[in-house]
Amino acid sequence: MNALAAATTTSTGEAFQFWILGTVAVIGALSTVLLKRAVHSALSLAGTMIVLAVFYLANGAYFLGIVQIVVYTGAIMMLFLFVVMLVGVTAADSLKETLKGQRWLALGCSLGFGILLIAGIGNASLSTFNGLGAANTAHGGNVEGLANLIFTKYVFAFEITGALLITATVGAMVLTHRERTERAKTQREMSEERVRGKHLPPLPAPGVYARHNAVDIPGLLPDGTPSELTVMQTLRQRGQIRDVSRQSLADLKALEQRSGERLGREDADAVARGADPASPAENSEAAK
Amino acid sequence: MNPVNYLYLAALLFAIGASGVLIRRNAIVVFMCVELMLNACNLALVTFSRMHGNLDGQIVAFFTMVVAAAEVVVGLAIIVSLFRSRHSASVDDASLMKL
Amino acid sequence: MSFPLLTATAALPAIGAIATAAVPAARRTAAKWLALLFSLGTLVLAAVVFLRFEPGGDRYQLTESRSWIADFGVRYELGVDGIGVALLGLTALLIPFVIVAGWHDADPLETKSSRWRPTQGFFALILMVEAMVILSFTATDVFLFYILFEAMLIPMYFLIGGFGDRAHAGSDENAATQRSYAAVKFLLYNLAGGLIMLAAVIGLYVVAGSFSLSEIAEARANGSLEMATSTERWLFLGFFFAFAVKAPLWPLHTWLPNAMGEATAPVAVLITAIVDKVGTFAMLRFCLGLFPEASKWATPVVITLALISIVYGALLAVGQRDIKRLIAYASISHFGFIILGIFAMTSQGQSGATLYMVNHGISTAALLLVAGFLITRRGSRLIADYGGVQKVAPVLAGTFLIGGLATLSLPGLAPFVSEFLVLVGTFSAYPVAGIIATSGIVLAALYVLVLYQRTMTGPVQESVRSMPDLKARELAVALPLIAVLIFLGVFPKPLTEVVNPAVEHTMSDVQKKDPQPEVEAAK
Amino acid sequence: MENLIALLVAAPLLGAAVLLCGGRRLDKTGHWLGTVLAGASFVVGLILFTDMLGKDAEDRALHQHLFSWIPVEGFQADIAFQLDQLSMTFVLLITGVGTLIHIYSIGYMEHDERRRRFFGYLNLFLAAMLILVIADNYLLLYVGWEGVGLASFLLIGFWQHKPTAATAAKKAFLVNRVGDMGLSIAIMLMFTTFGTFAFGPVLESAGETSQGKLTAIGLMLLLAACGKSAQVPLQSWLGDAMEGPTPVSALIHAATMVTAGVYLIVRSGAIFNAAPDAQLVVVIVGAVTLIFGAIVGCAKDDIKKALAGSTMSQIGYMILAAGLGPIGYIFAIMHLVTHGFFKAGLFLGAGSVMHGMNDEVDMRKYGGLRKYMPVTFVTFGLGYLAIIGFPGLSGFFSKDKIIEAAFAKGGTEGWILGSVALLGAAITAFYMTRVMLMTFFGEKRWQPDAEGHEPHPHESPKSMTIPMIVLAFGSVFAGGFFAIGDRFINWLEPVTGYDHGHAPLSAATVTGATVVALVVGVGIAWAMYGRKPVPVVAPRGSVLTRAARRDLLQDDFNHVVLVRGGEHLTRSLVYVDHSLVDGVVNGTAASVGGLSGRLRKMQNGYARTYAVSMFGGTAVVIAATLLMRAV
Repeated sequence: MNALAAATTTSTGEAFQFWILGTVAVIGALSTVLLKRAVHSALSLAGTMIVLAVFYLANGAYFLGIVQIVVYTGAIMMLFLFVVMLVGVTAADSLKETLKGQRWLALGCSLGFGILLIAGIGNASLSTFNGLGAANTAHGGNVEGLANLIFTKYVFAFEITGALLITATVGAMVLTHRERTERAKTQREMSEERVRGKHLPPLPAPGVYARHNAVDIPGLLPDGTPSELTVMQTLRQRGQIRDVSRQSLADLKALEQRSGERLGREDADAVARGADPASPAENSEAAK
Repeated sequence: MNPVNYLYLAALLFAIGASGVLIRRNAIVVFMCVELMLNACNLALVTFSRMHGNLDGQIVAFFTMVVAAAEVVVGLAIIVSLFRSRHSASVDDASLMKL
Repeated sequence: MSFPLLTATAALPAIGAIATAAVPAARRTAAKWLALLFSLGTLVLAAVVFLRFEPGGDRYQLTESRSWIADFGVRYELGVDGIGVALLGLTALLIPFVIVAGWHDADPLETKSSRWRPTQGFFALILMVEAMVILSFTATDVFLFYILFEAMLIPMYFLIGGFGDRAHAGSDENAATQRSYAAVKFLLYNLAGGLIMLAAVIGLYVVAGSFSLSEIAEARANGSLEMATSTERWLFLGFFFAFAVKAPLWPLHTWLPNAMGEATAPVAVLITAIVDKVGTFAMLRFCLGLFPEASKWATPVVITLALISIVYGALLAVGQRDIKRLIAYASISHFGFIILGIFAMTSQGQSGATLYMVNHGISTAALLLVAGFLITRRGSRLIADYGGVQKVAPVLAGTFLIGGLATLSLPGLAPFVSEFLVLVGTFSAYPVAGIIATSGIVLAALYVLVLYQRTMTGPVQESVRSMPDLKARELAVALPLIAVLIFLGVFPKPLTEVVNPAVEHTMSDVQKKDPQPEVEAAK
Repeated sequence: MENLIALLVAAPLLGAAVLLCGGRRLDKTGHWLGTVLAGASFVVGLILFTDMLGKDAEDRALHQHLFSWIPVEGFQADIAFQLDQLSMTFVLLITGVGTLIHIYSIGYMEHDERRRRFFGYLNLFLAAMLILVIADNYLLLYVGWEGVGLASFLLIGFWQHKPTAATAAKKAFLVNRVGDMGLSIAIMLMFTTFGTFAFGPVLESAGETSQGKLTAIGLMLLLAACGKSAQVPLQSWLGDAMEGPTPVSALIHAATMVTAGVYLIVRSGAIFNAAPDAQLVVVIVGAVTLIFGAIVGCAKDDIKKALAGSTMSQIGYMILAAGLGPIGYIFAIMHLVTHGFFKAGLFLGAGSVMHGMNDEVDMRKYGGLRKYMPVTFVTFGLGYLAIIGFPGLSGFFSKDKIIEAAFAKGGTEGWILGSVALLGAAITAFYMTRVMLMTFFGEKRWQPDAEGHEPHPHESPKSMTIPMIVLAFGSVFAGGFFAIGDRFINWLEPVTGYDHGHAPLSAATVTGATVVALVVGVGIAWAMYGRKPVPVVAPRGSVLTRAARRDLLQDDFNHVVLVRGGEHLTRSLVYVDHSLVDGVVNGTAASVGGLSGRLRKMQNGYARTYAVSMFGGTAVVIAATLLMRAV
């Protein structure tokens, strides 16, 4: 390979790797944005990040590549997943846009921005590159080279980063910490409360009077309305109660429709449209 | 192949992340998209580092990672506490910026 | 590099502001003493600056220069000329009096509320203003000056809007509405001026490629910088507009009476005696210094506006029913004199204008602070609510009278020296303008004496019968100011010595010479 | 010797400072301190005077340069004093009469709780007046000029609880300020013309500039003199100024301050000599005031206001003389000095009468007082004879000289001026006789005062009568002393110059005419007020009398034109400021507010909307940057 080629192109292997993994990264990014459920998004993002880690390695940033995997994919993404679980694994976005024109504006801006960036990069005269061989070996390796820079030229920034991290940690603790404003109840008090309260017998179990017996489906009261009491508190807070009352109504509607079809009624279509079974996402929103 | 392709990829990822921030309503996903944008920047920085032949770009990328980590910690804490008080992780629910 | 004296002078009150703000809520008195201590420390540093300044030396002295925003050539450049030294001294001198006079102005209304923090805030804001004003008098970088010019508005806004005069005729709610109206008006007027100035600042950078006064002057001198006539005029107008709002010049003056009327007396002093001086100071340094040709071009219009200010302000002062608004309009008249002196472009006019800035600061402070003591006692700002105070509180009336006499430029008191210099300077260049301006001295006598007569003399009104005379704290404010007024009226040499060389520089900036007397009299 | 000059000013200035700042501790002793310091100043004046007499006439002038006052490029104002014969005359008059009036005030103000302050003000006045007369440049003179104005303001309004006193004080200061404006314009003109305003250079080179400039300077100086010396058209304040305590009227508004205008014109003689037009205006003003004041003096029933009219008229004589140029300067000053004696004496006498009559000022409620106040009667009587120009007394010599000088002006002018002066002498005799008759002769017309106290006229204490006696001596002998052997002319000639003029009439003829005028005036007065009883309530009188009672309607004119007009002007300006100037601003604010009310709807509170706009903005900025690069 002559000198010019070394300064303008990379090895074919890297090119091959780039085109394959690049595609994967873009797909991962797209699915992060487009998938309904947060968990799926998180997993696609993790994929993209791993791909990026590989790219770092390919670019000679060995340290960063490893850090990317360990810190980002390992720690940060786990944190994301953890929070997703806390908030509700099944809590899925409706992809229905509520703000008028937001989606088109957003897409337009992003596209325009991307095109601008790409045009800018294309315009810049970046045809040659130096490669990191010399820089990486100057101090005996990539890690040593980085360390050399961090502890000399960038030592201030590094120190400040430390302060930032500590502040962030404390901040997170403060934000999530809940002050206990009253004395914790003793077991005795709780039992007394229980006896004096409205529900002397144990709370009804979920799903008992409903057609499902899943934990997130409330029991139905005699008049057909759901009773939130039957669902455990955590789920209630997350808003993950599935309201079967509407589902049963929908079933009823379906029944009517079918019988209507059989009887050949005129307005069957209208009835059917109005009684479209609600999606689970809407269910959860309605419960909030 | 010229490493400049990495830059195109970074721009693409950045744009995708940005659109995600603007479109998604779930705060957690919004956050993920922000991370995606940051990662795109990092990729660009690493590539620059290679093109210039020095390690400064990598250092900046490293700092970006640290800052991102701190941001995620605080951000997620905010989301959790927001969720606790409002029972929702939708960014549209916090529309208090209006007078 | 030697000790950064100017930075220290500005930094001390800034540190003081932070320290005062950090004092625990319950320890209000400690906060006040702390603020006073810092302001006195600043006064000491200002005195050192004054003594270290050599009148015959370089134009800008005690200079400091550090790179700040290198990409745009913005530098942290400080330096004082004689004009800056005089005004720096004025600022440092007045702030301790402002603090002592406002000792109880921000106290909680209920004696027992221990969580009351605004007291600390009041004094911290005053010190903050002092720091910014000092920096703006010493900045020799246009951008740095601009930043300070604008930043000053923030603490002033809170001082006006947050700490109103408790002596208000209407209900509390009404007072709050008027106060916030006044504060917003102040802010909007000055922001509008500042915005236009920003455009001119950017324009200047585009044209001159630098923000540094000395660099631009050098470039002009060696001919490497040539501004097109129209460019120079536009830039001049941009700067002048901002300063004319601040100064304030007719017809951009209407914010001042509102702001001064609604603010407490010490804050009103801060506005008119100190902060507004930045406007006139900047006219002298930036308008004349950077755009001499455009300044000469605009002179007829500016002088006309200044004359209108003088007569109009005085006439409106006569028509006021509110003591503080009266003083505000009187100040508008006086600012007319200052601007007249600056744009007369004679040595006497400009020396006079500089002295006028200092003297007007001191005399207005004396009058306004004593008026503030009076208003606090009676709880009303209306002239009609007073009468015969002289009988029950002779010392108060006496100090008020001396403040008033200073305002009407009685010979023997400091303002006379400056007013006469301005008049002579104007007259020698523009005789008609000089004569019109001289009519201001009659009108000044009218509004001051009418105010004095209606409030202090005549039969004792029932509402003032039990009014106490000045207390020790109030005397500590009034007497030193009066002493300074008399001293500078009889022996203004320490000031003129410092100011004269600076004026010569300005005169050479605008390439003007004093008109020669018709007869070279035998000396 | 030069170093003593500053001491002249320093002594009363110190007194003023101590008395005004000293507080209640000095209430018991303050008046003595004030009097002693005034006396000290007089003693210093005497020492300087004897020293001066010992020198040749040409180098009698002393200079003292204290320090440079306002040093500014091309502008030099110094605190420097000059004591020549003219200044010396004034110094002695001011400190001498001033000391006497200090002594008088000890008795007169005995029952006033603010006596210490009164003496402080008196000392302040002395200091300012001395600065005025010994200044060596116009700017320092201006300091004294305004200083006496201030002292006058404080003293007229001394009884501040009386609204009339406060108003009169304000009026005096304001009218004086109009005059001051003239003085400052004159100084500015001098500066632009001569480049300085020190007496020496200005007066020496007065002839080197154009007539127009000099006329302008002269007219402006005259305006200043009109304000201070209560000459038409700025005379209106003097009558009201009588609201002040009587010693003040005697010292300030009769003997010293009001004559400052005469001093100014005589001092600036070189300018006026070179500007005949200005001189003509000066004599016109003098002549008009002479008659004006005399007419007003005839109609007033208030004893002090009658005397104030007389003062105005007598100063009119002096201004007239000063306007005649070198013919009259010396006589103007001579009349000034003799007038200082007899008018101060008359005022002190009036004060003594009021002191005995429960502060009653209406002469119609006096009558027959000669038996009850013999000393006052005699001293007042001597002052009376002096002012009407009874042969042999002070007024005779000085006034006669002025009338002679007026004729000596020559031409038609001389005849007119001389006749006016003669007419004035007749009217003077009339109104002074009227005062004398109404106060000391005829039957008692006393009335109980507002609280129902019957007056018990009695002679005043020694501290009051002694100054009156001293002044009476001056009224009798000063004129003769000055006139015999041309002592006064020789004394002042080196400073002011002297010219005999071309008298169309012999001195004896003029003297005869003066005596005739005097007899006619006295005779008419006797016919009107001596032969028949004076009514207690003033008769309605003729149109002229009624107008004269109202100061010839000058105040009404001022009120209608200046006060009312000014009020309307300020009121409409306040309206303009509020609705027009401020209205434009508020209108702009309102329209911006309306616009933002619309725009506000874009702010829906959703973070994502804001994010889009931020992002879009970034994109635009980048696009702009790229475009700029590309171009």
